[in-house]
Amino acid sequence: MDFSFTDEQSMLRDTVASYLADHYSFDQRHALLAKEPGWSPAVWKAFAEELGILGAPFSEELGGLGGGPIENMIVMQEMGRALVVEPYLGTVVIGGGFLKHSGYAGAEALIGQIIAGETIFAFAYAEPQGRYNLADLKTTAKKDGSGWVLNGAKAVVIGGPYASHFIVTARTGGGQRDQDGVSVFIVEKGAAGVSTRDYPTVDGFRASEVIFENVKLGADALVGPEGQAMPLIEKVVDEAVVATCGEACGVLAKLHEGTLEYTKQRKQFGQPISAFQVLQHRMVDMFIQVEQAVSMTYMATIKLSDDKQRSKSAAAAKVQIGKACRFVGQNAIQLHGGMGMTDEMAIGHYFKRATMIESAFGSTDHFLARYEFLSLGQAA
Amino acid sequence: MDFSFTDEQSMLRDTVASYLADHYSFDQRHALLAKEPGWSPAVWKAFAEELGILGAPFSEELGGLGGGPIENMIVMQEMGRALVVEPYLGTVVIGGGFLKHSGYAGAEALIGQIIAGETIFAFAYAEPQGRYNLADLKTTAKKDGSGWVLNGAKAVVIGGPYASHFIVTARTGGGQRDQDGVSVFIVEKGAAGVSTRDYPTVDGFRASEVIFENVKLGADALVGPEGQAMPLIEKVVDEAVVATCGEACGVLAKLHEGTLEYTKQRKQFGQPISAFQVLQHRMVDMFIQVEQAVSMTYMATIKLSDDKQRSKSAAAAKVQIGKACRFVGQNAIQLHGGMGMTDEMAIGHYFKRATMIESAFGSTDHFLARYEFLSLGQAA
Amino acid sequence: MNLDFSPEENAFRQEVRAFIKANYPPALRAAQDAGRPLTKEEYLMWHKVLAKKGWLAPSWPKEFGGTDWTPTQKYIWSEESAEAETLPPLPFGVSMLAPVVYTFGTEEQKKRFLPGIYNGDVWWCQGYSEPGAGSDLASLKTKAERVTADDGKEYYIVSGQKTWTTLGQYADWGFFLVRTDPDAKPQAGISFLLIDMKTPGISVRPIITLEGGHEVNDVFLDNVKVPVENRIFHENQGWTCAKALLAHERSGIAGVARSKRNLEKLRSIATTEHSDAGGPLLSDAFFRRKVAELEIDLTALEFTELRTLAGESSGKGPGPESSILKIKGTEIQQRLQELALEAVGHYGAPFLRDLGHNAGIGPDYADGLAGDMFNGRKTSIYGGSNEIQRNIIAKAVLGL
Amino acid sequence: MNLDFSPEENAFRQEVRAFIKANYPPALRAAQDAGRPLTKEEYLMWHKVLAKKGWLAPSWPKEFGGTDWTPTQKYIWSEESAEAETLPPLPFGVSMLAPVVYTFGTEEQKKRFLPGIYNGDVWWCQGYSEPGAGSDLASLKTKAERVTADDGKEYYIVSGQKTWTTLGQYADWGFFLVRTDPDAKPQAGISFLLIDMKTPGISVRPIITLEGGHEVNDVFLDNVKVPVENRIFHENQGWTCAKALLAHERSGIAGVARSKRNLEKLRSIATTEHSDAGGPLLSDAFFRRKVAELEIDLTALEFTELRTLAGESSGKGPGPESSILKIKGTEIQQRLQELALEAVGHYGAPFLRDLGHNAGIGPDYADGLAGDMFNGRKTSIYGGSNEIQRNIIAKAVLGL
Repeated sequence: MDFSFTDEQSMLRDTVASYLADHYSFDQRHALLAKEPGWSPAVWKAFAEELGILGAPFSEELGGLGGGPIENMIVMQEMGRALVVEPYLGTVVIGGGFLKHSGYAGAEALIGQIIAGETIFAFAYAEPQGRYNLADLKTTAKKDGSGWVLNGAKAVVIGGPYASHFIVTARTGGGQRDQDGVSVFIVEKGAAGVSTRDYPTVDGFRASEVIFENVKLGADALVGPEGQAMPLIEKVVDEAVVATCGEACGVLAKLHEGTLEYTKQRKQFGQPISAFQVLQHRMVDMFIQVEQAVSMTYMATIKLSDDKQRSKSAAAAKVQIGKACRFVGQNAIQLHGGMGMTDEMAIGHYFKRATMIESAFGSTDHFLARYEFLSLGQAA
Repeated sequence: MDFSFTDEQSMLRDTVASYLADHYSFDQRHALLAKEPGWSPAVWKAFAEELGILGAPFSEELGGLGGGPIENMIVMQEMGRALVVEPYLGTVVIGGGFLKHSGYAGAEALIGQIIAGETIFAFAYAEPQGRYNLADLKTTAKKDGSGWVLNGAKAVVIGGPYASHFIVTARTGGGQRDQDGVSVFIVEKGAAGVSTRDYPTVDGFRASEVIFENVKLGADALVGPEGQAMPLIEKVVDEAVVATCGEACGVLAKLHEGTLEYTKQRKQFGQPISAFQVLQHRMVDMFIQVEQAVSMTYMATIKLSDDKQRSKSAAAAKVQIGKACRFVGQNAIQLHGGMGMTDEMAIGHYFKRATMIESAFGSTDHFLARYEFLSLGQAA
Repeated sequence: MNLDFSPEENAFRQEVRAFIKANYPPALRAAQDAGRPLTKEEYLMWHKVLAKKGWLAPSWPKEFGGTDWTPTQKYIWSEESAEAETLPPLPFGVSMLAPVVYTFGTEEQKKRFLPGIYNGDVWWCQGYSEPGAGSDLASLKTKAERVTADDGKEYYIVSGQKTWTTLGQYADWGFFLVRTDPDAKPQAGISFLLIDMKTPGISVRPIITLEGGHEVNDVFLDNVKVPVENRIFHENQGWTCAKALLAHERSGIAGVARSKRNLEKLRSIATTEHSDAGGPLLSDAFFRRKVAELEIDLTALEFTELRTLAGESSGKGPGPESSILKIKGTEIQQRLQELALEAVGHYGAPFLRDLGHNAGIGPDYADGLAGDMFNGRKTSIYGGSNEIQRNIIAKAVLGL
Repeated sequence: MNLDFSPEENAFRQEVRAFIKANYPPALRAAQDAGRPLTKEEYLMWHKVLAKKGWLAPSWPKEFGGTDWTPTQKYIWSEESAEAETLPPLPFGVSMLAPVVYTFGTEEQKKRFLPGIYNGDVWWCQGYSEPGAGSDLASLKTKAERVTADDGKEYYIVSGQKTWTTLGQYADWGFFLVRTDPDAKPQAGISFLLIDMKTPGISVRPIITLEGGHEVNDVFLDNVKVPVENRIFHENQGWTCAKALLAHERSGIAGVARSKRNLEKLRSIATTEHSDAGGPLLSDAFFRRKVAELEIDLTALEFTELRTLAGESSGKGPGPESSILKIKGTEIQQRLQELALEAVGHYGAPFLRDLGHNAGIGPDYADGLAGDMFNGRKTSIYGGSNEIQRNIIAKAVLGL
């Protein structure tokens, strides 16, 4: 057992942190989000070329840094600390994950393009009716010669406006909620029949409603096994969930640090409000939540490579993270008093991100149910 | 709308309170419980003859005080404040309730005996397998000429050792958990085939395991409609639940008052511990819980006479009381520190009673489920 | 003890319901349904109807326009208003300033200011909080020096900064707490001034809150000249007015009727939304349970408020016990907002303000729920944070 | 970063498991199964086996009998011990006093006292708390005056009262904090004395705790004569020893392995018990959820402890972060006790101590669960209440 980081991993963290400190301050981010396109292709380019982090979890043969889940966690943690909206999760973790785990013929080329910052993925999986059930799909892909015809609507595709490609889950068979009959496709955003409605999200990202209308796909659009892609999807989503937990660790740390700092400065009734025992204990409870969340994120990150424990650990970590996001986020605002309610202070923006992370890929209830199923078996 | 008590009601409260202050102090109770029979027939006699409170909820024609649920609440609240183990609940509220609501032919005579303190009831409803489901019954009563033969085992019959009669739920038809086929009987404790194993409970009461082995009952043992007694049982249990909420209000008030008093006296780090803000806020939260519990108890008491709202209100009140018992009880001990852990201080005894009330007639989960069913309909 | 309404009370309820139905302005209803910020005119539409009817200010003494209703009638009025989702009159004039004026003001001040409040002709805003003083209101620094001007009249020259001034961007007048004696103890040197917002030296700057809205403002005062007769009550004794106002601010804050209405909405959303298993979300065991627990909590709060009101009608004022209503009321409101956001799943994320309502992205009821939840965090902060409320109960009720 | 055990570590686990299986005293197992309070002899049975094997005190330095195990080996040891439900050696000598003796004692004191602790020949008890001083340990009043006796030797004459002395009724010796300088600041005038419990002037009185058990005691000292050479470390510097001991007391308190075992038991009970609907209680949606949430909480605590141990093995001692382990560890233990009591429904009520275990009243596993829950409330009080632990974190970790 060992919880230490290698020198390379520490260096990766320092590299990302120092770049973001210089190029992604709160004010720089604020300016970025205020104008179109609402994200920074320049920062993305720097991630690819200057920092090389878009290859963090890919093998060296593919041009990557030879890392894996731990490297994803390290990068995501820093993304969380700086509230980065650029699509590391969608592109490297999720897009990269599908390419790595599916045995996809074109994987090598596409991973090269990811690493170079040229291809950007967004994950179009959720549907308006489906809540957090990955298999609840009305989107269909029908065989058409050697290729496919795609029809359907995807909801709240995070990073849709930044993407060059969508990864799309669709039904090639089975009923609306069946595990069988689910397949995964790569669809170019520019393909005929693909339309999007773009909008900002409450936490500063951009997202799209995506409509597929008789979109013709080649045979090579299929990623993973036809109709049997649920295990693949679950694996990649587990990785995305744990990477999001990593991001949350960064967000939570900033919420806690920011609150400590503010309460030490802010004076009421002739003393810093950090002197009030009730607020001290609140901050201790926030601290405990942050520490527990970090512990669970480490655990789940390490267990991503253990196929037996992977899903259960990811669900447990997301539960812990979800609870921490709510408790730490809400109390950070409360302890900032009125100032926490203003757009001009960073703390509210961390709170908004924490709130959205709480429901990312599923609410705390969703992941509790998943954990129970995996740990205790089917309910009555 | 009106929340005030009548002069008679206030007098009833004062009478009970002042009697218990003189005859049921913590030390007197302690001595009482330490030796057989573990309760005081003399106190019971005084309730009947000196105070006349065993007739509180019965009409004046029957020799009672002409009160109802509010009078029960008032008496039970004082019972809670003094941790009285004598069976007002089992005898007056439950026994009396079955007699009042069933149209039972012998009701008048038995109510007279209750008021005189001569007949004491214990409610034998729970079974080892049945948890809190009132209809989950293996005990059977089979027709035998004009009478019945009773067989079965009842679990944790509170007040069993004090009782002269049991009120017994039994199946006269239907399957183990059916609503149909449930009947209620009055069984003399001394009847042939009735045996009991008596023991103390963790909160100072006495209870029995009761076994019925071919107990022959006359036709007049049946209370309420044959096989269709569930509505009657539910009505009486609703009344018992709300009366128990009343008792809890007394217990909770003492837990809160005792904690306030103790923390004002107890010094640590050179000041009374009541000066620490964290403990102050804890006591405020305890106070809020107590106030909310009292509000709900008033509400449910008033709504006992509204058959449409009765069960839902009783369930809601018990949920609130159950949560308050846990929060207030546990924190009372915590704020008493080591002293709260000792048998010689009263606070621990209130905590134990609060803990048992939390699960009386069903846990908080049980009453939440019942509330949901009544408020939101059947779950998926 | 009973909870029944008398036949007269039931008749009153019918009257109220019919009046609202017949007179609620359709333009205001449409604006509310569209979910966008209201205009100044819209804010006042219902206010003016109520003023004309004489039902604007049930709590005021009869002589100044109050309705002389019983506590039960007031309770019925607030229930029906919430049920019909009417827009409550802005509190700044009606609920906050007016009681100070009719309690502490001179006859002349009452005549001068109460009609404008009642009729909605004058929009008032509050100048209490300052950047340095949050819950510690008495530490305010805005100073007012008394001078005799060239016209021979006496004025206060007021300078300083106020903040969290709600809807101050529309205000005609404001009521301000200012320090008139810098050497006295914090609470002893404060006066209560009414200031015309058009006076030179006043500027109002928007504060954008975290959900992106503009409701609150900073107000800067730079040598603002205020006639002495605009002071309510004695010089240096404004804290007495401030305390009275704060107690009033707290007492309505339980918001039981509004929360009941929002609980209905939540149930309706959860009936439409699907659970992961595909059925209605309200059939999901855990979502049901959260709704049920909230409903029970709200019932407990309702009956605690009724007990408080009963105590009030029998002579006790809105005492420190009302802090319970503030604490539980805001906790329940916030919990409702959290659950509504939870209920809509993915569609909690879109921020559609710039696209307009009914943009067709997700269900209409989902739009703005995240913003409501973010914005709702303020309720446990303002009006004396919930931590301060606990301090008040500890001291005033528990004697700690 | 990895969580794998090496082949050597897995072999060690097998060795430990086999040793426990082969050597755990059957009489002790039977006594534990019967659920009654243990006798003095039973308390020491496993202790003596471990002492003979050399595994009694893994944390001690090798030279005094420690095992020199890695943190991972210690972790495996505690996992296997919990899994097999072995009775941990009494902490008073092994975990509390011994580190003070080998850290602060003279060579002679080490030789005199450590073997008796190790072999279990001397039963130690703790004389720290006093009736007036709970969490404020430093305010203790038991006084020790230094005198030269007729035999020409120096003694302390100790008078006062100690309380919460666990299992003091069996003790041969006790370690006591006493005030040797009444004029110094609270923490400065304290000394750490070892006292033979047979010395004239000592009396032990039982304290019955709320669940009805007798585990703790009052200890009265009336002019008790203690040789000066029984003092550990310098006069008036006993607080240094006390602090070291308290930190040690906290670090084992997470109790992860024991809680895992108790969680298994809870799952087993909930598989046997029925829900209201008749199926296994563990299939009830809400009971399942509570179990699942607890399991996740416990996993988080486990990995937080592992991170702390990792930090420790890389040089950092058991720091104030270990207060987290105390807080979360006790919360989880108490929650487990509550859930177990909940699980058994009506059969939580019987108090069967006087009828003996296996009385046939309710299922055996239900007997004593209420008592465990009542008694378990102490864990968030002793060893520095959880409120004090939060004070420690606030000050030492957060710099507040």
